[in-house]
Amino acid sequence: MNNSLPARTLEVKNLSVKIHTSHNIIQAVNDVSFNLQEGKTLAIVGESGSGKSILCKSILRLLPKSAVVAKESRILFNGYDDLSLLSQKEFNKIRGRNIAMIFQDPMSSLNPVMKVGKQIAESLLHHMGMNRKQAQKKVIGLMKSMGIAMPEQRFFQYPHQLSGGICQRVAIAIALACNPKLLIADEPTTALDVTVQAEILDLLAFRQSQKRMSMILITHDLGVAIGRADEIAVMYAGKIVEQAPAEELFSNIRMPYTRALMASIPRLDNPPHTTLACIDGQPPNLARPAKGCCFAPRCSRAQDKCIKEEPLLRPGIKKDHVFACWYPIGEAS
Amino acid sequence: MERIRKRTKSLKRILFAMLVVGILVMSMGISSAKEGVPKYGGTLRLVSWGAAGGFDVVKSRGPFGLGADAGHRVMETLFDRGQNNELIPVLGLSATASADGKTWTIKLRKGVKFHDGTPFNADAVVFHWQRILDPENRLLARIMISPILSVEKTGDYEVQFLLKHAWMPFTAILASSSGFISPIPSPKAVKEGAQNRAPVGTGPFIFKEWKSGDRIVLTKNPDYWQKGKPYLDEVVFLIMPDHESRYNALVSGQADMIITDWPTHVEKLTEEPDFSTYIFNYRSLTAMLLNNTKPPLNDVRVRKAMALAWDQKKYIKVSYKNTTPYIESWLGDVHKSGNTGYLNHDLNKARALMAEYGKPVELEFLHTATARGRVGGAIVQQLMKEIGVKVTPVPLDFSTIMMELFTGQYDMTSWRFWGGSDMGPSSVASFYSKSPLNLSRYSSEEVDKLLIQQRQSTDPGAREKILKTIVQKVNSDAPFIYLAGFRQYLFARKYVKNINKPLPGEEGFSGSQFDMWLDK
Amino acid sequence: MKDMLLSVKNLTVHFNVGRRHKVHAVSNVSFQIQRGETLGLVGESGCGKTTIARAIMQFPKPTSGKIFFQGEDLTCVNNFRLRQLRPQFQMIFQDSVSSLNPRRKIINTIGAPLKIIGKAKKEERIRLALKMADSVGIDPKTCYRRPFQLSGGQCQRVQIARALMADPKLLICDEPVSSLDVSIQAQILNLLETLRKKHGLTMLFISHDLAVVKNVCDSVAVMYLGKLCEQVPSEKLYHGHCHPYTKALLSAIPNTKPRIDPQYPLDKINTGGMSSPMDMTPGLSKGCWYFTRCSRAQDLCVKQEPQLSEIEPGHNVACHFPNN
Amino acid sequence: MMVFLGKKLFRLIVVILAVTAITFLMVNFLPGDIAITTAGFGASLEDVEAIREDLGLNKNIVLRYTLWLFDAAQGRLGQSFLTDEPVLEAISQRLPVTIELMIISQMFALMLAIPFGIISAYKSGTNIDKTINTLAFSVMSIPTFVMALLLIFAFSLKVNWLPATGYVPFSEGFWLNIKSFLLPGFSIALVEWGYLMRILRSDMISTLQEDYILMAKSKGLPTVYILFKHALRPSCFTLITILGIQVGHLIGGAVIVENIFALPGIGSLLIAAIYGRDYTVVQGCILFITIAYVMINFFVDILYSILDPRIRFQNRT
Amino acid sequence: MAESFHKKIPGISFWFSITWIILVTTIAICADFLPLLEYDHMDWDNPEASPGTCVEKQVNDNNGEQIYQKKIYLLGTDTMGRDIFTRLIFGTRISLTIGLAVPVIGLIFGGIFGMLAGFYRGKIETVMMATMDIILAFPGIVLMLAITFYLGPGIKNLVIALGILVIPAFTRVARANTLKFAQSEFVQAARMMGQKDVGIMIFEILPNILIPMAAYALMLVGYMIMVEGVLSFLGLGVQAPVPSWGGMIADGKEVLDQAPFIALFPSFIMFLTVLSFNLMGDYLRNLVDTKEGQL
Repeated sequence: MNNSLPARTLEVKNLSVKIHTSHNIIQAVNDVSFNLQEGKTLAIVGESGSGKSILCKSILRLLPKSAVVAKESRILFNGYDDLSLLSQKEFNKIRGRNIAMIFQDPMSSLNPVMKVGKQIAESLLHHMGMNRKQAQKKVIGLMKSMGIAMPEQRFFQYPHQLSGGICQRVAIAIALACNPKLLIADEPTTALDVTVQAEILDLLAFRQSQKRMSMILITHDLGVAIGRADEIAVMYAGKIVEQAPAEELFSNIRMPYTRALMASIPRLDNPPHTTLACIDGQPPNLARPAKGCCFAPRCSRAQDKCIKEEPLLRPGIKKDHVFACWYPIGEAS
Repeated sequence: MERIRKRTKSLKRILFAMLVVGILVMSMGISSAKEGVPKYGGTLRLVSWGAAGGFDVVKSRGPFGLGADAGHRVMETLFDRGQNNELIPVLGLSATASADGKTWTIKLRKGVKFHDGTPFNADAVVFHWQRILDPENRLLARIMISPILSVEKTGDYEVQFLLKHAWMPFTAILASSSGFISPIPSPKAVKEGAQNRAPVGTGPFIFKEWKSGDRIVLTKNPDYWQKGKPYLDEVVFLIMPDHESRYNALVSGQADMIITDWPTHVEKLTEEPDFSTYIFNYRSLTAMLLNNTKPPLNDVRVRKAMALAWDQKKYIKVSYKNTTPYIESWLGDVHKSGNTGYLNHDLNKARALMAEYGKPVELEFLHTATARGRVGGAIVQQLMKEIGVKVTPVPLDFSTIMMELFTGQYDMTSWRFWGGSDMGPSSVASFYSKSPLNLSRYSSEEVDKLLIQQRQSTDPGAREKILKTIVQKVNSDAPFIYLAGFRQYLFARKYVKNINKPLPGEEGFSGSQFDMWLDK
Repeated sequence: MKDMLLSVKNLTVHFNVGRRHKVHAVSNVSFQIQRGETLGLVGESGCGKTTIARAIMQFPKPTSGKIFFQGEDLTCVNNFRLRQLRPQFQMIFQDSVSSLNPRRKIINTIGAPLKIIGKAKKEERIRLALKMADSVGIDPKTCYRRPFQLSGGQCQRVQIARALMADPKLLICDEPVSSLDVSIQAQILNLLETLRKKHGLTMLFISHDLAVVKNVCDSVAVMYLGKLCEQVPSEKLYHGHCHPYTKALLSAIPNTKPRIDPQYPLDKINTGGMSSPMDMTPGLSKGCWYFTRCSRAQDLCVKQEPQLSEIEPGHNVACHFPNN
Repeated sequence: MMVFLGKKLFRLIVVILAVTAITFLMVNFLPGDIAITTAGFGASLEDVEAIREDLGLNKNIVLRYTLWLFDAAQGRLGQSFLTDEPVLEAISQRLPVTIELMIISQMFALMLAIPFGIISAYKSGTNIDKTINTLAFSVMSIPTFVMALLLIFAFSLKVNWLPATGYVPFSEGFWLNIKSFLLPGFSIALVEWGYLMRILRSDMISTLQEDYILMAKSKGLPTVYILFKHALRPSCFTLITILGIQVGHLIGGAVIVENIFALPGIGSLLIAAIYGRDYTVVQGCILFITIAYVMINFFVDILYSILDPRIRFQNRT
Repeated sequence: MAESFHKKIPGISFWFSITWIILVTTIAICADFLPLLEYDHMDWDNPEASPGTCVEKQVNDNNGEQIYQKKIYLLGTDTMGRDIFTRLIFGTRISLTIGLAVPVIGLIFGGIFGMLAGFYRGKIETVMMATMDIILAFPGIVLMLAITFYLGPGIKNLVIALGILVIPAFTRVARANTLKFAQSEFVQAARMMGQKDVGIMIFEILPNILIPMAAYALMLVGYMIMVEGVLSFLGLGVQAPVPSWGGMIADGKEVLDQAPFIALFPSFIMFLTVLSFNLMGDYLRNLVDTKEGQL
């Protein structure tokens, strides 16, 4: 390894996931590769069904049984060469200890019949070899640092007694209990109110900078991604179609899909009754992948080549800005 | 449900108890072969059917199968029956009749104590009998002992019975092992009102506990007046209404001894070398009662035709696997010699009679809702179809059947006639036109006359002749149809020694004879 | 006098929780919607937006207050009249899939209002339903499927078609796009805009997303804990709002502002003191309910509840210290 | 909580009153009565009438029910018409048998149902799941009495490991007592476990789809730990409900098993009493069975709130 | 619920079940027209004949001439010499009648009660559920006995008694499902369009609760067939000599050692039928809730 390069926390290579339903096979994630450097945040942006959630769950082996990860997929994490080669037992040592995850709906991601304190303590008991007392002490400290008021009382409460925002803080406390190297946040704010969303994102950012933790932030909101991430990957139909540092992407969108997505967001500075620029048609059917570019049927810039040939990710003018488009914006078509 | 069938039996057993009268005919006797030296100790587990209804003769509404067996181990009668009619002294030492046969003097055994410590004497006997005879007490069986007028104490250990007229069955009543008329209970326990649930007597075993529907447990009486007896430490009477359970209990070793009449089990167990078999010949029979007063069964042709249509042999083969006797007379298989006038299976004759009658016949056959009841119903229906009688089997519970019988609304139903060592009183009960027990409501002046004749007769030979005449007459009138004879079997493990052989006409073990031991 | 299609006066809705507890889901809310106008209703979850929508639909009937629809008070009319009136005001639900009967074909769902009104025969119904389906962008093939075979966007179109079948004057949209993807959301919003113009609809548009509301509505009403804080014309929303809560909502919208300062102070993270309608006790309701979270709060705010008052035509604020 | 208890108590009383009243009415309208059953033959119609009077059967039915209720409230259930046995004593002898049978059978059923339910939910869709389910459906399709006969045939008559029939009281030895309940317990459990397992499986599968299971998994907890500590408790509510109903029914309805295995339980007592029109015993049994049923369901409700804090806290407000 | 209807492809067990159920039902309906022996005819000479026994017999025909009659006892004869095969086929009628009629009673009454209780809540629900509690608390066997004693034995009364006993369970299923749907948005939508309560129950709720209820009913069909067996075993079944599977098993259990086939054939047929209905019910239930563990 070249020492001058920053350390890579995670390297995903050629990850493909297929989901078997009773009558067809869905190519949920299609040949995705990316790197994540230590202390950095990668935002994965996409609409529902674009495979972003499946992608992250496959890193943590949280996929349903009907999902199959392709053999050639490689997930390289820190000291461990290839996560997919580990046995379930070995993998359990990494899960929760080195890689943690938080989920979209904080209310449903906490066990309703278990005290929240115990739920946080579980991973400490499991990974850090603490006893009950130590764990409880640590948990209360942890809860406090997550901005939960009165942690001593909250410790003994059940999730249904807490508000959504506090639940998500508990979930973050669970994830961060063992100081993981990588945090995967799967739409952590979608289910929350607008006012709370910002607070949660701020909290995550703060903890991340404190612990030099890497983070994968999954979101459908391009705005959030650009504000909160170092690097952004846009997914469409199971593929990464564009990837670039946040500022670069914001100022210089190359992929027509990304631009259309951006344009269809209602903006505060629009006048009332504005007709939004929208992407026509329906999202692609992943069970029957098209031959060419998957966005071609909905793309205003599409030409014959787009339908016939699949574009591969390629860098444009800037090396760290890659996109999968035959006729990107900003290039003569 | 198995239980109703047993209840049926149990209630019939009351009837039986009332009908028992004793001219002691040949008995199978106690086996003469010695079974070795008696061994002391051990618990005998005996399984039987039915429930017990209590041990107080007045309060209990009849001792049923198991209750009677258990009760007779606790309470003793004045006499036992021997093999040749003779009375064997138990609590009584001798019974002598006056010349006119109306007064009986009975000497009692001295030095016997009840289990509660009170002494057995003339007071105890008189107390018991006066209680029975007191009309206020409404003893259910009182009509059966109606010739007895009173009992009086004539000495500390002597009592006198006064009768209305000379009555042959009297000694049999004294030695009866059915019901609780003859066993003498402790007056103290009776007065305290405890007798019904916890009997106290003079017997070889002391009552320990009774769990209704489960078991009655008796333990050895160490102060029994017959020194050296009993051999067993404890007897457990287990109540199992289901014949399958009884069989399983014996085979799997839960019980040492069972009583059953279930043909498949009888077949299986008889072949097994591990068990000893004994037969209870009750001289009783199952019959199909026909309601003689209700059309069309009031027509003798229809009744006769149906009797002719009944194929007893086939029924015994199919339903009993030939484990029960074929009978031609309600006097039982013992009396079958000579012409009984039994209407043998003859379809042609039966059809002819039906043709003569000329009207379609449709009847309801009430049977208990049990496996055997169902089988009976199916067979009756099948056989009657042959002569064009349409029978609908109606499964009912016993209570309902009883009510139908009581009110005389039934067409036909199956019934068990209980035999006894003397069939005289049961004949009166079953065929006398005014008898409440004449369930088929049979009425014949000739038979009525003959019945009274036999009752007053004191000559056994002449009486036997009259009874046979009655049989012939009744058989030709067909007030009911003989379905089959009745027989029960006792199976015991081989280590149960010296099993008291049942006497004919008696139910269960007779009297105080219970001298078994275990040789394990 | 302007032509008010809907006029809500002093609307209050209480729910009983348990034996003694009451939740003041909506307290004393008044607003009006002119014919042809679209009013947006914004607020956090649990602030009573949906309850208002349902109260207007008389499901359940409000605890107190009056709702005038075309001059008729819906809270007073009898059930028969109410059923007669119902087709004229229709509602679109947030969860488009569950608002369609899963056992019924799309075509029948769209035609259902006609069946209930009992206007048209079956053939006629199908013809009209197909026509309506076409106008909301559902192809006829889809019409013979069942809801679970459709995507969320399509279901939302079906819902809109069904509501329009009754030929309503007023359309209440309860978060119609919040569960949809951005690209589909834009499609639906555009569709609603088109239909509004075509049918001359008056709309009450409920959303938690200020940006969406601003794009769709003529006027925006902001709610907090069952009360109206501010009602402001859309074009003034961004720059002309007065209530601190409106400001908080606007500032919470994630946008392209730079990353957070690593030295972010911990004590600022505090939603622990946030009030929920469940916590509101009658004693507290004396003052301003936003008091606990307000940066501008002063003694007066604790003592006295601010009333909604008009500061400009079409712009009402309920705050003692509005900015500007 | 007091309100909750009060409500439950009220309901309990209503159910008990209704059930006993219906029974009273029903048994009284059956053809045939205790007087005829007990009179026997040789009894005249006057005798029957006298017995009726003795037993108080001539009185108005409402009055009789009220009297019974009044006595029952004071713990006086009377005596059996047929055996003179005090009803309370008869029941107190039979009830332990039934309860022991119930406990043992349900224990077996749960011991089979819980592990299999969890495995089959965890492995849902696999061959293991299919095998377990086929097995469950197969045993569910065997009537209890056939199962009982098969078990007796196999374990008692062929190999003689266990007693075929009969009840050994506790006093005669703990092990002997337990042994006499093994076969009856199994014949109930074997038929029932499939049903319980299917219920647990179905709830467990939906629990396993919950996000908090994913969360637990993402913490790196071992699978077995997750299954038992996280998934089992929220999945067993239906199971407990069904178990409550089942147990309630077993108290009065294990007649077949009691019959085949000659267990002196309360079910067979009740049946015998109905056949004999032994009113006092019928009423006493029904009273106890109803109380037991209602109490069990009451405990199930309490169990709910122990297992599910959401219900617990809801009750408190 | 979504995607479920086209997701499930019926497996072998489904086809097995449906084939068996159709076969059994057809046989039950057509039993009279099939070339069978009489179900109540007793061949006295051949009780407990083993399966496949062939009997030739001299009988008088109507004209008094002697003819030879040939009979094959395909599955042997029972203890009374009746043809098991014929009895099995006729027994199908009883088992199916009870198995189907009882759940239908429960389905109709329980459905109505449960829907009303779940839809209106409040007092109606309290009263209805209390009534159901009473039925549930009532020992079923007592009701069975009372009805057979009072109304007399027979399949009709059996069906009535069992029907009453299964109503509470259906009421619960119906109520639980109604509760789920009564608050759902499509019901609200219908109401907001001006639909009346009755209309909502019939057009909106009923179609949705029908499948879970039918699934439960199918499960119950199997159970009821077993219950008929149990009752026959207790002697409360149909009148002799009408055959029913339960009665045949009860008859055959006595000779389990010597002639096991007498109890075995009806047991097996009952087993297959109950299993088929159970599997069908399960299949239907799966349509309602498709679930897959993700652990």
